[in-house]
Amino acid sequence: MKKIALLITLAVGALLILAAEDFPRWGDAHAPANDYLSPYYIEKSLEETAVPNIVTAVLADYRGYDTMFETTVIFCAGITVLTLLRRTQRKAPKAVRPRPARQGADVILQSASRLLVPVMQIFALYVLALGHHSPGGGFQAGVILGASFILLALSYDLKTMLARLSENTLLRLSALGVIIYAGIGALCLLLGDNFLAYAALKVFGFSEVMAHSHGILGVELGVAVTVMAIMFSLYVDLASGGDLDEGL
Amino acid sequence: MTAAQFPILILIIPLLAAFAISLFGGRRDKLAYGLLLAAMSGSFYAALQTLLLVLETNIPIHYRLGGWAPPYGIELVIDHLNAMVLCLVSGCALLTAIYSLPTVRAEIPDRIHHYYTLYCLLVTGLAGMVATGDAFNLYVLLEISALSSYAMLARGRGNAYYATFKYIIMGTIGACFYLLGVGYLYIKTGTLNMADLFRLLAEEEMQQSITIRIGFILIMIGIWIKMAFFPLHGWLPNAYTRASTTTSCLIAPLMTKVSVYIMLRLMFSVFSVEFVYGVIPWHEQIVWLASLAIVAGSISALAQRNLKKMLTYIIVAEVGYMVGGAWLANESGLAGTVYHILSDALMTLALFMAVGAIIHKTGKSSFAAMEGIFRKMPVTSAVFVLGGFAIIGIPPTCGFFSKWYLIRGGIETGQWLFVGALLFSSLINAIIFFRLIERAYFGDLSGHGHGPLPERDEAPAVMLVPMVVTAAALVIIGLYTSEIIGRIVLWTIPAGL
Amino acid sequence: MNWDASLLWQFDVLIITMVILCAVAALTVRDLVSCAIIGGAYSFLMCLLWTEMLAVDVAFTEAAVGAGVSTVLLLGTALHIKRKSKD
Amino acid sequence: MADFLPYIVAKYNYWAALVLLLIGLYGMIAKNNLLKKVIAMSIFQSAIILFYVSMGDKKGSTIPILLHGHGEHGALAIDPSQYANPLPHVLMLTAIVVGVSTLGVALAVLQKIHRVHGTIEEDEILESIEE
Amino acid sequence: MEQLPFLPATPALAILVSLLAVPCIYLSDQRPNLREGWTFAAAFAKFFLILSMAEWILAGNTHTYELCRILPGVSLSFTVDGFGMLFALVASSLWIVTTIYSIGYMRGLNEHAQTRFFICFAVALSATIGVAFAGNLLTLYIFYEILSLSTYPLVTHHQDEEARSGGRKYLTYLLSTSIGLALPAMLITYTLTGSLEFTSMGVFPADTAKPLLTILLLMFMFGFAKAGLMPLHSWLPGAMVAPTPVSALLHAVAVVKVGVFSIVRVLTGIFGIDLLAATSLNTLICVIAAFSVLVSSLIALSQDNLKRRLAFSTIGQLSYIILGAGLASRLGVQGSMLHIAMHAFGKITLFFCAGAIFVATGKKYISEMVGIGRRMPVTMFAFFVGSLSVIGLPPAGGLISKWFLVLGAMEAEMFWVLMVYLASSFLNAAYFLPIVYRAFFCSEEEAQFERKVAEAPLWCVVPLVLTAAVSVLFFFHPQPFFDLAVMAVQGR
Repeated sequence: MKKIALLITLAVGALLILAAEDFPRWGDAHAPANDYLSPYYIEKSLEETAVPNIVTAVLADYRGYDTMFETTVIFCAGITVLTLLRRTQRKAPKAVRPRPARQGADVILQSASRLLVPVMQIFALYVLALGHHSPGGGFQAGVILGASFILLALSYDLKTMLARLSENTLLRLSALGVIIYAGIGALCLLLGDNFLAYAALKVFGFSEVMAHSHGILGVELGVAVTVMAIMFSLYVDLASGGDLDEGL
Repeated sequence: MTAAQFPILILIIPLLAAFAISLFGGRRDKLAYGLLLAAMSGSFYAALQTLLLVLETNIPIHYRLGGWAPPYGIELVIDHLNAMVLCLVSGCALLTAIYSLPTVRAEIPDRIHHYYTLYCLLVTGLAGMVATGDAFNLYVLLEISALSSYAMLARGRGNAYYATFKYIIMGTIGACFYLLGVGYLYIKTGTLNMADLFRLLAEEEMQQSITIRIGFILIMIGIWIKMAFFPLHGWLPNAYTRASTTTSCLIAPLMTKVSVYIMLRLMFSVFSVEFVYGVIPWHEQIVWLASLAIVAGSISALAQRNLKKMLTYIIVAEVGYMVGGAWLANESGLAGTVYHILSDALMTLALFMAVGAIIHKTGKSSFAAMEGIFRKMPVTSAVFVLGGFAIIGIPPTCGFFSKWYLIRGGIETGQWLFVGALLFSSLINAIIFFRLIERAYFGDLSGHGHGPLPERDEAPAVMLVPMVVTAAALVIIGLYTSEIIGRIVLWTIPAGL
Repeated sequence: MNWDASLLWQFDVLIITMVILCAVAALTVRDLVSCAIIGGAYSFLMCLLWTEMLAVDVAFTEAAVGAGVSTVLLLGTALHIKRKSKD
Repeated sequence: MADFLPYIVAKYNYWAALVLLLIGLYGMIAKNNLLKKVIAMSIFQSAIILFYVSMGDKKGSTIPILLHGHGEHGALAIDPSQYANPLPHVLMLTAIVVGVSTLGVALAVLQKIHRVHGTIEEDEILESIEE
Repeated sequence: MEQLPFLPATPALAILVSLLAVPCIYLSDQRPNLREGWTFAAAFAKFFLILSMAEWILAGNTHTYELCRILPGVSLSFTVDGFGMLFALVASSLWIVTTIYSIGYMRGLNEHAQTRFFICFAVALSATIGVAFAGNLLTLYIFYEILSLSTYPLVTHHQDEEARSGGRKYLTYLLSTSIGLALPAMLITYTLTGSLEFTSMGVFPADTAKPLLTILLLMFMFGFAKAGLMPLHSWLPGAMVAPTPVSALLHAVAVVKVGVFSIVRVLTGIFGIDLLAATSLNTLICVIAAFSVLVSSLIALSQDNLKRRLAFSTIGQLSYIILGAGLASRLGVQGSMLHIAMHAFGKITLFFCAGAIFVATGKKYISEMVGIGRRMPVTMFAFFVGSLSVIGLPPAGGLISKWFLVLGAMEAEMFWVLMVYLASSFLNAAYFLPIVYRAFFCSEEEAQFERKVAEAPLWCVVPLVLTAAVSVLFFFHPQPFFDLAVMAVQGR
């Protein structure tokens, strides 16, 4: 097996080394990759969507269709992990070592996380809201929000956390996020334009450019909600082996 | 909304239904089932309308997502080929959805609504892959369909996890190779839109570029892994065999066929005929490999004693048919491949449905389940027989006509090995199916010849209706071959072939 | 924020070397929990590399996902199964 | 050799991606421990991401966020060569997400395997299947 | 253009009519009389539809009807010409007789699954007429395959171990040859010439390479294994496990005749007699067929099971037909076409007799049939007439066709073929006449039958008398068939 693997790897390696011969110069601003589509985005995105962060503009508007499915992938992963792991009849007893009870044992950790979590969450909202102007956006915000819940679940325990944010709520939130995204797309459809054509949102009284900008914000919000819910849900399922009894 | 919106509706309806099912389906299974049916019917209707539109105008439909003009935005491009495949995907999904009710209840212990959610997502992914005109978007949708199929396969009967894990590893390698290949194309051309790529790659400099060639090879290897082309097929049989009935009915006919479609799409809409057959000098060797795939798949199928596993090896052989046909580099071969996408999907669907019904009723999946089935389940066995005839290639089922074109293609280019492999696999299939039909017809002969006859115990009507529709489609499509070839398939033959 | 090739060239090579070392280590260390942690380090270094290549959004995401959530997920799984690996 | 060295040096990003990719590929095929396979899968994916990201890099440019982008219309003339190519970044954001999703699913399946077979070593699993 | 005296779609209708009967038969599963009524209705409807075209065809016309284009360039089309009409007439008239007989046989033995039996019979007949009227090779192939499959349940009707092995052999031979040889041969032909239509000139250009033609010829001849050419014959004795009406149908009408019909069609319509004669490929055909004729006759001598003896006799007679076509002379081809009809009536009589004996006495072996003529005189007399026809002695129709075959051999100046015909006729006589002799002329002690054994039921006896009578009738009035055969050779 190992020899075959080595052979395959070497073959692929040789193929890829061959491919490099023909590459454009590295870091060349006028390589085809940099010279064909991207100037358009760089020049026009601010003008057309009022979003200075070009990545955000391309992500959520020019290639918003991709991003919708990216969010769907996340949703799909969440559902998959949940449907695979949770609440199934277990044949053998759980193979983990019993861990000592945690109550009262980690005051420092809990206090620190109490301080940290609000900061994280506010930062996440900042990242979301300022995704138009600075690095970040819905996805990053969602991950940070999810991480803040993970932190809580780590420092307290899983049950305490789940009492506040139950699995059903998580699921609903995750579906809700994608529905926000796809719903904005479908709204444009219903308003008579193409799917995800935010320009149609100008019926709400925005200029066309701002309609794009607000549309982007809307879908980023959707992304954030889904990502947050699924990231936490992934943690919950994987760390507890699907039993939701204890985390790490 | 006007008729122009139909292409996106094919995708959006199942997508939204997936979320709706995950939100509301948990209360009652019936509701989830109802939503699923509604979504699949809607999607199928939209696909049908799109097909009619394409047939009416004979011009590809371009749908700009977000209103952005390609290549800056993403577009859906629906021409004859993918209009047909879209109809096939949504049609098969609808039939399987109707069929699913009894088996899902029996095989999926809990969280049926999540299962149906994944079902919708898988259909979205498949339809999206077929409809898209953007190379990177294809990757994203490939991953959606892959992820949802991992989940559906893992929720199989018994121990499907290890098989699924292997599939995850192989699937990821395949998808990543594809992504890497697209990266090579991007680095040389700077675009991701397929039509744009086609335009740019037609230039002389690009034709000579080694990067582009290696990008092409990587993409092909990636897609071949996904479609389980010999010798990259190792993951498929175990994963599909252990899947639950509905899962295999949905995935087995569609997954490989959509991959074949993608191969054709990339070969002729991103690269060009001159590039694929001229610049890459290996099309003969690939046909040999395909012949090998056919022979190996058929022989492995012959060796099986489990109904579903046997069918999965037949799929491996059928993939060889299609890859071989596409690489024969002539019109007949390519027409045969396109037509075979249609007919093979339907015949695999019919067979998997029939076998699923038999397993559902008898509880066995070995060949012993077939004993006396003719008397017990006459309709199911009739569907099985028809499906078998189609696989063997007996006229007037559609399987005969696709084979007709493939063999003709082989003869025209003098690829006798391929012709021989096709005929060989027909014969092997005949042996496989008549062995089963014999069991079904004679029952258990080892005991007392005419013992008490088994009671009639047919599958419920929800399962029978889609089965019969599929089986009828096999013959109807066979009889309308000329129509289909003339109005759809010949339009898909790229210029210059 | 101009890109200064003369300064960052060595820096680049340093990070790349460490990334590759981390990748090899993550696959060779026998303790699975260590693997997960090394995986986190790998992600973090990768994220540095990308920042340095001006892909701030990607780096941000990788920092949150790769170094954060992925590591936790790997860790969570590693703790649920036998920690020692045969290879 | 004189030509060869600059050739290597000039594309060191690509070589790094290549090496990581091969490490990942080898690990995915050859490693016996399934968790190792999963980690290798992550490495494999991030190598491709590295490849994409590095091709969007331009000498002497800055991050793809417009500096004066506060007004309705950025009236100032924008020079595309000043900013890094945003398109690979967008694509790779998606790829990262796909990667973490695949990771999650793979880990879930892996936990299931461990539950059923009691091990995640491939050879032991194969043995237990054959039994 | 003269007004057609029948609907243009009549050939298609004639094929469809028995298919339409299938659902009716299925639905009247519980009421045997109604069920058999449907079969009769379909049989008569089919016969009269075909008959309605006969006059037009006899007047020297042919009729083509295109049902649909099934592939671009190839359509599902039907052509009625002399040869097809001859075969269709034989098949459809014998279906009526066989139906009468099978009612007697099946009810007499109280067989199971009679509904399935009649359904498959109807489908098989549709396919047979489809082959007869096929306007091109693809249409012919399609119906040929349908016939193979629809007769499988008939062959394995008893559903026991023996039936299974017989059925297995049956399908293995028929499917493997048709898929493995005939289909590629057809495709190669299509690729080379772009046409699959039957024309008397053949479709191959004159400069086609001879080795290629030889290979194609062999592929076609052995591809249509229904014709039972040695060495691909052994499915036929194996298929004798079927109920007798099925054997009768297989041998006289549906299966084997479809095989030789297909071969003769290909020889005359795809290769063309002239091409065969010009390339002297016909000698090859003659050698293969002659070998079959002699060997099968010798084997038949050694068979004790009556139906198996008949089966080997059939193999020999089929090769006569191919031999006739292989002579590549007009008279020879006429003779072989006539022989399809003559042998059909003669052989079906023999099978009916074998079945009648089985129904009445339960005997299968010739050695057990000593003295049976005294108990079943009508049956055995019919058997005698049938034997005469197959041997080629007056006053039975077989003489006429053999006469033409012999003339054909002389026309083609292939005298060794003449010897083959003569030798095999002696062999035929040697394996048939002793049965008849021992059935009538034996001492009282040798007779193995009680007095109470009597004729089979009327349903069985009437058909066999009918077919025997027709055999004799053909001796005196061969004209219609003769005309059809002449037209088949000349009119095209």
